[in-house]
Amino acid sequence: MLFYFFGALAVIASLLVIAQRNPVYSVLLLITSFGALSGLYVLLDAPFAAAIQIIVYAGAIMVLFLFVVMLLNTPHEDTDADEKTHPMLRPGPMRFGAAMAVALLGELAWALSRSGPSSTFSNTPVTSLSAIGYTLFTDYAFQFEVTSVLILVAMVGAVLMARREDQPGEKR
Amino acid sequence: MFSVISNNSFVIAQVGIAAVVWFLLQISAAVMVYFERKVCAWLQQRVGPNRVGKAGLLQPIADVVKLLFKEELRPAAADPWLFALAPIISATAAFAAFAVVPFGGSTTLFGLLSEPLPLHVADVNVAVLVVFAITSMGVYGIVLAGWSSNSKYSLLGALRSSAQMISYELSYGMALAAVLVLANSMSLRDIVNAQSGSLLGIPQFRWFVFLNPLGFLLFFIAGIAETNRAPFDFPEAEQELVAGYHTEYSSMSFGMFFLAEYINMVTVSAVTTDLFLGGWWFPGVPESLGWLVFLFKISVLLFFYLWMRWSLPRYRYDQLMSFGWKVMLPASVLNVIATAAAVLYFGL
Amino acid sequence: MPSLNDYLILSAVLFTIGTAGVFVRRNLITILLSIEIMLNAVNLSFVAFGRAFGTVEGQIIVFFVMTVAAAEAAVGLAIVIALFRHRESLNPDAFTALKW
Amino acid sequence: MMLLLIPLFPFLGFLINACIGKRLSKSASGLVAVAVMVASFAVAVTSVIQLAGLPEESRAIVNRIFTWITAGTFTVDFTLRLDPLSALMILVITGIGSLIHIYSTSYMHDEPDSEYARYFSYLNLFASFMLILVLGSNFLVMFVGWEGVGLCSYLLIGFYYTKKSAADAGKKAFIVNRIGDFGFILGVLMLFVKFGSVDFQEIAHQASMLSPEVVFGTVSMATLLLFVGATGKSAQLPLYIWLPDAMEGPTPVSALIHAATMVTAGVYMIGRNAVLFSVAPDTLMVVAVVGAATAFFAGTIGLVQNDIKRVLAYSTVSQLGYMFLAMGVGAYTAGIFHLYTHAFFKALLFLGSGAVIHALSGEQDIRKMGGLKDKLPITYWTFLIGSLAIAGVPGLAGFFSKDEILFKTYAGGHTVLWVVGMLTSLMTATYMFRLVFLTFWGESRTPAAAHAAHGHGHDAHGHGGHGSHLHDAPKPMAFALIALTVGSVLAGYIGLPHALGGSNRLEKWLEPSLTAPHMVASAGEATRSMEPTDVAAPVATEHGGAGEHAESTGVELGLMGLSSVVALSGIGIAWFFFVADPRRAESVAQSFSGLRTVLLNKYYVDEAYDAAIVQPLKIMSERVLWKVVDANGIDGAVNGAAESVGGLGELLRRLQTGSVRAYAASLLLGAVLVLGYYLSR
Repeated sequence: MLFYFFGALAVIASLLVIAQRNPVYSVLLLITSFGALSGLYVLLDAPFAAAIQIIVYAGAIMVLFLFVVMLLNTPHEDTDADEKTHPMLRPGPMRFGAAMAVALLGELAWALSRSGPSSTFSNTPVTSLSAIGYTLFTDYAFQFEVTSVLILVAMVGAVLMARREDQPGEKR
Repeated sequence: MFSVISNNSFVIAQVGIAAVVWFLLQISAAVMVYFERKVCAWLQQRVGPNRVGKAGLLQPIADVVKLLFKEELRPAAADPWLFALAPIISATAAFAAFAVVPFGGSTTLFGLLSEPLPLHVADVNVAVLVVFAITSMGVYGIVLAGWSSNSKYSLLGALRSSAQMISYELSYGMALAAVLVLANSMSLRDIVNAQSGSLLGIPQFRWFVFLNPLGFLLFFIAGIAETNRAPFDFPEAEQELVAGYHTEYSSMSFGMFFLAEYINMVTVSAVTTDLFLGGWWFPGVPESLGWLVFLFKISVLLFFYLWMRWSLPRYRYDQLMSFGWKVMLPASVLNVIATAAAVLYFGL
Repeated sequence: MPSLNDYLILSAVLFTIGTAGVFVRRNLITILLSIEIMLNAVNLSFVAFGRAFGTVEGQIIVFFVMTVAAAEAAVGLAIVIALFRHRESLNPDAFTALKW
Repeated sequence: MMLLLIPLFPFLGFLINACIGKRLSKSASGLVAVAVMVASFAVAVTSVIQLAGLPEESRAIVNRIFTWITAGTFTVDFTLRLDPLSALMILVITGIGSLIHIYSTSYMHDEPDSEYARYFSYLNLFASFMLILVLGSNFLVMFVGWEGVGLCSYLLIGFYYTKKSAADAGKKAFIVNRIGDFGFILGVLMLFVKFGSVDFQEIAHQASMLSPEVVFGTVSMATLLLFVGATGKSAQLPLYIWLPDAMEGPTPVSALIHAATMVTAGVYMIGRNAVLFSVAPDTLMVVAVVGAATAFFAGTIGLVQNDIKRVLAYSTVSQLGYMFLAMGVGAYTAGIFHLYTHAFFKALLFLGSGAVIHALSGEQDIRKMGGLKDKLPITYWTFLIGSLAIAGVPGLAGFFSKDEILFKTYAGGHTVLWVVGMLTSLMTATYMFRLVFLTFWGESRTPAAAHAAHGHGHDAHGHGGHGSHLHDAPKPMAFALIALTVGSVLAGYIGLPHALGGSNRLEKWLEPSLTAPHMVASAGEATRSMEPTDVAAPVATEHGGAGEHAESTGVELGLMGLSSVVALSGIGIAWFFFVADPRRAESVAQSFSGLRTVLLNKYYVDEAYDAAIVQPLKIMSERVLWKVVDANGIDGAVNGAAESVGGLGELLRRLQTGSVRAYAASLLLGAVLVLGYYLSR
């Protein structure tokens, strides 16, 4: 049913994201996985989350990524050609990190198994936007403002960093 | 959340409506093509298509046939998957957006149904957001088309259009927010019904275009930019980049972009109607005939589109951008604030 | 009807995929994408919890996470562009110099 | 707090001249310096008068300024104590000091403003430290002054620091003094170990309880070490070598520091601890012998020196030897008495020589002088009187003091030492008058050209400008000279011995300081404690009744006659050789050329020290300490530390790959471990 459909979609898409050598495909697959997630949000009676998932993530952030990919136009990431001589830069850490990731998965599964079986969602969902908005602008008003400041800072920083120097490539 | 009443006849009717809407949208594209050329001709003191059928009425069919029988070309360097995917995305987004747009009150189809059936494909309590989301998806079709066809014209066109769409999405959303404040809901149906009140003593005349004219203006302009129509048609600026993002496309895949463009126009017009022009409400017209009113209003807006395209010159790209960021966005933000203040003050 | 645990397991899987992606990819942009995957996995668990406890906080946290993610993406991509200007590469191992 | 003002005034002057002296005009800074000295003198006089008003048993003013050191039971107060002995000293220091300051104002007048201010700031600082030295009521306070004056003497000897010889002389003085000070501080420590205190009164009190050490013991060792310090400060054998070189400093400095005050610090120190030294006969013996030897030794060198100031310098050393001789034979009063008179006439002589040098714009070689008698009358007469005084001509200050020393020595049974003393006084008269005759008598041997030539580089700078016309001492100098002349004539009369119907008021005056404290009531005990040693006998006589005096009067008178005869004959010898017929001197010099060169080269002592100590030290420092210890040992340690840190950094650097994924991996590892920990418990 829908949950498993969306779940499978999300997992497969994500796997393909990191299995791709071509960043453009990665971005698109990630968008797919986001779509699946927003579907899951819908199933969780969180239409607002679903909507902004699409609007903000898929509609804005991912477009940004796609932009950068196209701008730099490096479709295929360089292969093992430039493995560094430095021991720490050999594929070792990658494998180690991957192993760690798997270990993390195992631990999370363990934790869930310890928490015992959980019931299906019984209590009434909160779908009304007004409720969310109300909480957001009363209890979390301060955090909201801080976030806005954060975004402003990020914007300035991004503009500053992406600005081309007078003579590009001069700093080597 | 899909408010579908589980009843066979209703299900059938619902599906029927969906099918009708889908069909009508395609027809509308054809009609739009015809009228585009006719209006263009009238504005240029010409006759326009008049050979195929009576007054060239069959011209769109001829066009479609031509498209269908053209050869499907794909550049060797193009990325096959994305090249194929791009037009589909565009078309899908265009069609999907209309799904949550109500286009009339409820009808019993002359007593065929036991209960009134609301005229829409699907009603979502966050319909506005859904429309917004889907239109924002539309950009991918363009971007991918431009990138996958691996041609500089296409890429430039794609980058331009996506940048343009993202920039104008902001003011688009802001103008929309003002309406949400007025209607105090995100469901398009609620919004429409919120405009059925009386204004200046005239019933069913409480349209937001009167309450919030600036919002309407902003929304309309942003909508034009969203649909990449003249004078903001940079993605396909013939004089600069052959045909923009669909330079490399031919035959039916090109037709899909073509389709998507016109359906987008229809969708935006429909949304504008719902948001500002009182939807299917018109003084003195019963709700049962609302869909006719709705059709009429959409047509008026669409005529505006054509009118502008053939009378206004294209902007320069930097002008477009600075206009979007330095005029539209501040104006729309101000509009939201002012509207909210007014709502609080007058208790509208 | 899926239970909370199902969502949590899904979230865990996605998170792990993201984590692994950070390590197995040799392309800065892909790594950023993997981080996005991780963020979304966490979002999913938040929403699921919110649904389970019948509170709005779940979605509100998602909202905040998204804003932060937007900021992160903007800055991260700006950095990527700047780096790419200096070395014609997106390989994180090409930027191991501790000072420029 | 009155006593505090005495050293405080000069210190104030030092501060003013040191801080804003550069911006002051010469007259201003000079005025400041003189003013503070005079003020200090005034305070000293008033406090001494106040002291004199006190009853003899408790004749002391004590000012405890603050608690300096507190360590467990051991506390040292910064205390100033005015008793008869220190009273005498402060009068000498502030009085003569003021005169010399006045003299300096015109003597140094050709210095640039900043140098002028620097000079006076040093001079004030010296006065301040010297006063602390004499007023200190315990060893530590005294040591502060002791070191301070050493510093000032270093600064002032090297005043013309651009001149290598001056700089070297300063260093030499400082280093040699350090050697002495080392002994001094060791002695102080030993005393502290022995008596558990560094306070003069306390030590004297406990020492008076002890019976004199017949065999060499702790007290003897401590006192001997103190005496080492004294030899350093007071230029006795074997540490006298710095004093002649100290003449590189400005002449007034030589007068104040290296004749009148600082060099007598050692004598004062022994006098201050008279009771203590009396308990250590062996040390006293050493002191006496060293003193006599120094006196004779320096005298012989003085005979042949040609630099006017060096002659005076050696005579100073010789006179200091006299003082130590006195101390050694237990004639503390006599020693102090000679110290006091010597301060006057030796300062006078130095200032006189300064006037001559001033007039001759820097000329110091007596072979280039002569015939100045008419040109510089004031200088001549004052200098002459000073010479008479030091030569011990009856009626003048030097006569009484020196004579008393010789008498006490003789009375003490030290015949050998007495003979040496006699010979020394003979030589004293001879070289002094050789100086007088060569400088002032005869025809002028001053090459007119020499003025400009020698004008620079010597301490009376820039007198070349004055051309060749000679001018007598300017008013301030003349004033100082005359005042000191009066002093050197009359100073002796406060210590007029009984033999001449005087009642040796000085002896009475000094008695409380030289005997054990709180013991005037039971003076008998103190006396008894000193009886067994013949050395202490004179001390005993000082306390004993007039009976002994009656017996010794005859002897004393005889000795007086003898010594005056010796003095006159010395003058005669000088006249015979240098006035009657200078060629005789030449011939003698020829016949004794070997001896003469030895004397001219001061017995090659400097060379000997250089060969025996300096060179080995240099070689040691260079070959071993520098090339081996420093280069390998210390540098090795330092570099080794640096390299080890660097190596460690190299290791840690392997972790700082700069590879984002490496960092992320470690991060993730941490996360996994923490999560695992919390799950597994």
